Amino acid sequence: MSGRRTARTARAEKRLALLRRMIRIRRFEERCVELYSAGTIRGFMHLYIGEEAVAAGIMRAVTAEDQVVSTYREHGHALARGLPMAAVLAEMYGRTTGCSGGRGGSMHLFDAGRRFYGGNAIVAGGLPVAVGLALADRMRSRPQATVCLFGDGAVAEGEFHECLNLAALWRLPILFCCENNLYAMGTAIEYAQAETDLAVRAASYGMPSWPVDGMDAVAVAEAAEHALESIRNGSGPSFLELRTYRFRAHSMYDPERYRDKSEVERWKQRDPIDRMTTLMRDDDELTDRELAKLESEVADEITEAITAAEAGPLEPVEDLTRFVYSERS
Amino acid sequence: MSGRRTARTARAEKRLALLRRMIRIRRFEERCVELYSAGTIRGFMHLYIGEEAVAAGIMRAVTAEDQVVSTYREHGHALARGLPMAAVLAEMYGRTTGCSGGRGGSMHLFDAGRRFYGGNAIVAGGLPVAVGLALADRMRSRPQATVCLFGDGAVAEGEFHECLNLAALWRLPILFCCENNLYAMGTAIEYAQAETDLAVRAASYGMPSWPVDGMDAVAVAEAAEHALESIRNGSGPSFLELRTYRFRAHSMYDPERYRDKSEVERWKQRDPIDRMTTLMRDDDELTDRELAKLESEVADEITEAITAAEAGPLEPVEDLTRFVYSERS
Amino acid sequence: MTKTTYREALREGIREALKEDDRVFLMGEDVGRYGGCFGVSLGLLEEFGPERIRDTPLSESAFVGAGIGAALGGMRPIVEIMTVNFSLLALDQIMNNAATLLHMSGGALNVPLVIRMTTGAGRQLAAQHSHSLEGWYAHIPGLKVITPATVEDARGMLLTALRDPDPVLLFEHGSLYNVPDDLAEDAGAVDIDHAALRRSGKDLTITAYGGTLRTALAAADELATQGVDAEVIDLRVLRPLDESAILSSLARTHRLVIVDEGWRSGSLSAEIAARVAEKALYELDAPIERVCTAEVPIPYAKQLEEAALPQTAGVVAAAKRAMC
Amino acid sequence: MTKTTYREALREGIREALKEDDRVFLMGEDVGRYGGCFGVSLGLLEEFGPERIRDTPLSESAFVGAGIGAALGGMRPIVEIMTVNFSLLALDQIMNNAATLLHMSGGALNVPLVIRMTTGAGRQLAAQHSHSLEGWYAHIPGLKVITPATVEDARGMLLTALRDPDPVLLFEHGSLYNVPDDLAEDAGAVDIDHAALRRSGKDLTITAYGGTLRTALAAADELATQGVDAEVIDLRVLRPLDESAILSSLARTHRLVIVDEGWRSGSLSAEIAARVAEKALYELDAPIERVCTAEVPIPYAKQLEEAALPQTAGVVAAAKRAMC
Ligand SMILES: Cc1ncc(C[n+]2csc(CCOP(=O)(O)OP(=O)(O)O)c2C)c(N)n1
Ligand SMILES: Cc1ncc(C[n+]2csc(CCOP(=O)(O)OP(=O)(O)O)c2C)c(N)n1
Ligand SMILES: [Mg+2]
Ligand SMILES: [Mg+2]
Repeated sequence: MSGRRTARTARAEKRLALLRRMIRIRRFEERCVELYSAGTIRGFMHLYIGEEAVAAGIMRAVTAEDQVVSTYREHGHALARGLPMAAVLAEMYGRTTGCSGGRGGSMHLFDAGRRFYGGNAIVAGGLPVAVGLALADRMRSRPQATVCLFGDGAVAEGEFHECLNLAALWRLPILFCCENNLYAMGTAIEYAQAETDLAVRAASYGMPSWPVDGMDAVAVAEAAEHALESIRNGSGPSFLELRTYRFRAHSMYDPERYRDKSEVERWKQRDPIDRMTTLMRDDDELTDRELAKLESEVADEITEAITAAEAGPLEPVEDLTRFVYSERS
Repeated sequence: MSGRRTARTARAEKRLALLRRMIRIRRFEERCVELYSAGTIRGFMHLYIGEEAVAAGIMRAVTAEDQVVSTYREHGHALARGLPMAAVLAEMYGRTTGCSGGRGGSMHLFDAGRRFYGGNAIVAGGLPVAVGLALADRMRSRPQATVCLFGDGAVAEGEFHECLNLAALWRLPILFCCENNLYAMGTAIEYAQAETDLAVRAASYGMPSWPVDGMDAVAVAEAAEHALESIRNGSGPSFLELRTYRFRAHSMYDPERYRDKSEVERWKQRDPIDRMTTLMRDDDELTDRELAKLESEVADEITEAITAAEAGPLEPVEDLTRFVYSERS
Repeated sequence: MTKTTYREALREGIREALKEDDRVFLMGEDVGRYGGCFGVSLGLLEEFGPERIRDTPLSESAFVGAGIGAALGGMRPIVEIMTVNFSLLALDQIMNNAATLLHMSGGALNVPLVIRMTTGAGRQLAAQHSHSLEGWYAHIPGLKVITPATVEDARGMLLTALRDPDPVLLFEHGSLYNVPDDLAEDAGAVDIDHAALRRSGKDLTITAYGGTLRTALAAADELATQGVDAEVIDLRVLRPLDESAILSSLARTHRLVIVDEGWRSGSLSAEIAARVAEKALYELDAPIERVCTAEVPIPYAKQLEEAALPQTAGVVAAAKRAMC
Repeated sequence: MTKTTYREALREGIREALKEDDRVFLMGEDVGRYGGCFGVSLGLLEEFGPERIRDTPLSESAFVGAGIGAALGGMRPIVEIMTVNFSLLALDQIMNNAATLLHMSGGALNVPLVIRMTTGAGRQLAAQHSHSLEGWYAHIPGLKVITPATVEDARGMLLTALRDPDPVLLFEHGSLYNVPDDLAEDAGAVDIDHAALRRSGKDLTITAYGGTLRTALAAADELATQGVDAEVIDLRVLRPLDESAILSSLARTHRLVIVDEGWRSGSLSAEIAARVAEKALYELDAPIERVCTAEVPIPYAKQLEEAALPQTAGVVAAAKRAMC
């Protein structure tokens, strides 16, 4: 009885943690849209809304020692990885208090301490770097893994192939996480990939590889935990195809001419946050009050992040040429 | 009876044609080695000796309208494609009578009229060009195909992946011919490819793909004929893995530290020329006299090619800057 | 005369090319269903269909190389690389194939290919999306490099480039797409061999191109109010460089300011200065001034990005130094 | 002092680095079992094993990027790209990652990576195997570019480069590998910040680097027989350029010949000329002379290749023009 109770509680806790992660990302980005419209955030900004289950699930499975390499659509990854919201937002404000000192912006979130290696804006450009991080771990016999996130579009790039081959050949501790949201900008996957079953593509390198429901945070977390376990056991790389969908435009400039509103609506039926709250409610794991509390905590966090970001200083232009080369002490 | 006789004759003729092609390549290159030692041929030179069955078989299957894109190890492809031996040799002498006007050398044989597009010295660099040639044919509804030859080493390059995907996605009329001689310079295939079964790799793009005994010219010709037929029927690209071996060093500079002499000797047991002559002799298709005649014809052709190459003029240095841009008429 | 944006002018140029020659087609990432990442090709898919307005996978090396192959196969491809930042992935095809095939084949194989790409910074896109590499590409023999700065050139350079038997790189500065200007109703092909004098002046020569032309012209206006009469040359073609246009202006003004959005060291500005130092040293009445991008990866923060890029004030200050 | 070839000197530098720091490893195509395409790493696999002398597949972008990642992960990788010609395939990783990560991350992520590659022409390897792009790479902020021209530098530059916190590109000229010279028994790390005066002279300054240093020195010898006393500066470091070494020599000689194996337009020679035209215009007693590679893809035929490349006679002729 109490065993079952504990299991239930553990499950509820896990779900709640995942839900919290997802809501933080969703609300944060909703606010970012406003800040972008107001001209406070500039440059390119790519929203993750709809895909939160992936970040929530994957980042649940990694340890603090693991490395994470991401793309330009990385607000969700960064927040779920534990980067302080204030540091992420300050970055988008271009303040020195930003996680990249204000030099990176939305597409280039970095946090060396939290082993979060970007924020890479060249499609597939992060993969070789991730392979190298994993290689360093292998050579130093360190137990950690590297998690590399990228989109379905990246799968067509030559670097994808070179990296999967290299990682498989050298049996490196790396988890390739392909966020397949069915589009690379305005190009649907069937116009970009001869083989649209991306797990099949990865399997051809001889690595374990499987599709996962990317709208289900628990499924994602479990798949990642499973994959990371085998990676840590020295079996070499794995590949997850996380089937998801972005509810918003590719970037703030995208008029979305390439897909039907109805398609988007259909996918919204599978909103990972709604799905999780429904599930938890059905299982008596979440009350309205608890949810409201969670939302209000997140709202507070966002308000504080904005206050902090606004207070962050702008870098003086005299510092422009700093960090082209390392400063010698 | 006479039907059978005809069949026998057709078979014998085909074999003889393939044998002639192979012997031309072999003897030509043997002479090239001497010319290289004498300093007459310079730069990088990559011998095809041992792999002749591939060129002989593939070039038998193509038509004059088909395009051929090759690598830096292309003497055999060029000769089998029908480039005059004198033009190939003059090129290696650096004469204006060379098939590239003396500007390309051994690695860059071109013949626009014979639709022979290099001679590409960047590994995998010819693949995108071949895809483009095939695309042009598709867009112009021309019936021909493009044959693209490359080594096992090229399979690891990103361009390989991008091109196979593009060709499969667009169902282009292209035949990818991977000459798997088990080594990329000094790197054996097992140190370079996570999946050493290269036909499996290609099949993952959803194109017909199979291994062929690359030491058997008839098998190569038949595989290529078969593949080209389906390509011409509009079924999109195919891939042949031609399993072969180079008997000589990678280039004239290679001390061959990376493989055992015994391995080379084992493969020499499968010499495609010996194999063909034995087969033909066993089937009463070739007499010693016929073979001697063939050899002496080839020897004459080489002698003539040398005479012609020596007579070819050197380009005056004043012409150096010609053909950086096209000359307008 | 009608008001036309740079974007529309480019689109009209492409449309005319597609209509005039059925060997022409446009290929690149998101050129079709999306309408082009900067909207240049919007509507062309509907008009010309998916064979001629061809969306590609994210495979810069393959589709640029396919453009080379298609050109060899008798087509007249326009390959769009979304931005110059991604062109690095295709550099091998550009330098080792497009630029060399003609020479390497002894004149047998020419490559009539146009590669369009967006270039430049100024929109807070940060280090990986803000390169200005057109001057760097101009280092490569066998290529032509053109940089339309006006709607007229946006409308007409592509047409001439497509008639060229050799590979042409066409750089569109990202900050220009929305800029409107007058365009003659009958605007068509324009030459791609010469620089253009955009403003006459007798005191000093300012050279600029692409995105910096406006900066140079604004600086010239500002200088005029201060009694300095600046001549502004729009280079238009970065390779082969129209050296005589620069030297003949300099022969009149004897002072030179070079504006270039490339990183200073080894930018096109260096080549211009070198040619002058070789061929017109005694024409110079003052040291050459260069106004270039600071030698840093372009930062996101607005004030830093502005400080990194050539600005009107910097050109004015350089011009005044040159007048001393 | 022992006679050592440039190749052996490089190998000894790599060996010492591998012995001194267990974070150092060498990775690239055929560095192990083959012994390095030019034999530089011969024997190192046997000594250090396949983990540290790591043969890679033909995947330039992936293994250069892996070098970046490994550097971030605490290693000190030496990545060998067989030749500069193939480095184009890795340019995105070099420019968009290696060169930018430090700045883009606000100083948080430095990339202590050394990339070695062979450069240059002169061995009839034709257009795709004869590039001299080191000066072109020197355009990129965030990189250091070094070009050992002597056995001492071949022995010692790598060691210093490996201690550098930032990415360093090291270019070895293909024509130097077999060249022997005296090397001190205790030769070790050398500085990678400064140019070196290889010959003092009072009449004129010749700058060169890497493969052209010998050409410049031969020209200086020849000039000496004709009564012209040339100073020869070996740039050694192309980025950041040791400008003061050039300017201070020029302040003595007032005449400048720049030798550069890059294609003339936009080569490093242009940058040197530009700096002089900006900062030392009034020091010049004659127009600057540049002796560069002709602007053509390098042809195979011997006489054409020779005509394309900087030769001693050309340097002598340029020097004599500068002396007029
Ligand atoms: C090499 C490269 N080419 C093109 C682009 C422009 N671009 C940015 S995002 C994107 C689509 C990428 O799609 P995908 O990998 O599926 O990721 P998603 O945006 O869907 O998350 C493109 C084409 C780029 N950044 N890098
Ligand atoms: C991109 C690139 N990297 C490296 C080289 C140097 N290189 C020339 S041939 C070769 C091996 C290629 O092997 P493979 O593709 O199997 O062809 P093979 O020589 O065996 O016919 C290498 C590494 C090159 N030419 N191009
Ligand atoms: Mg996607
Ligand atoms: Mg091979």
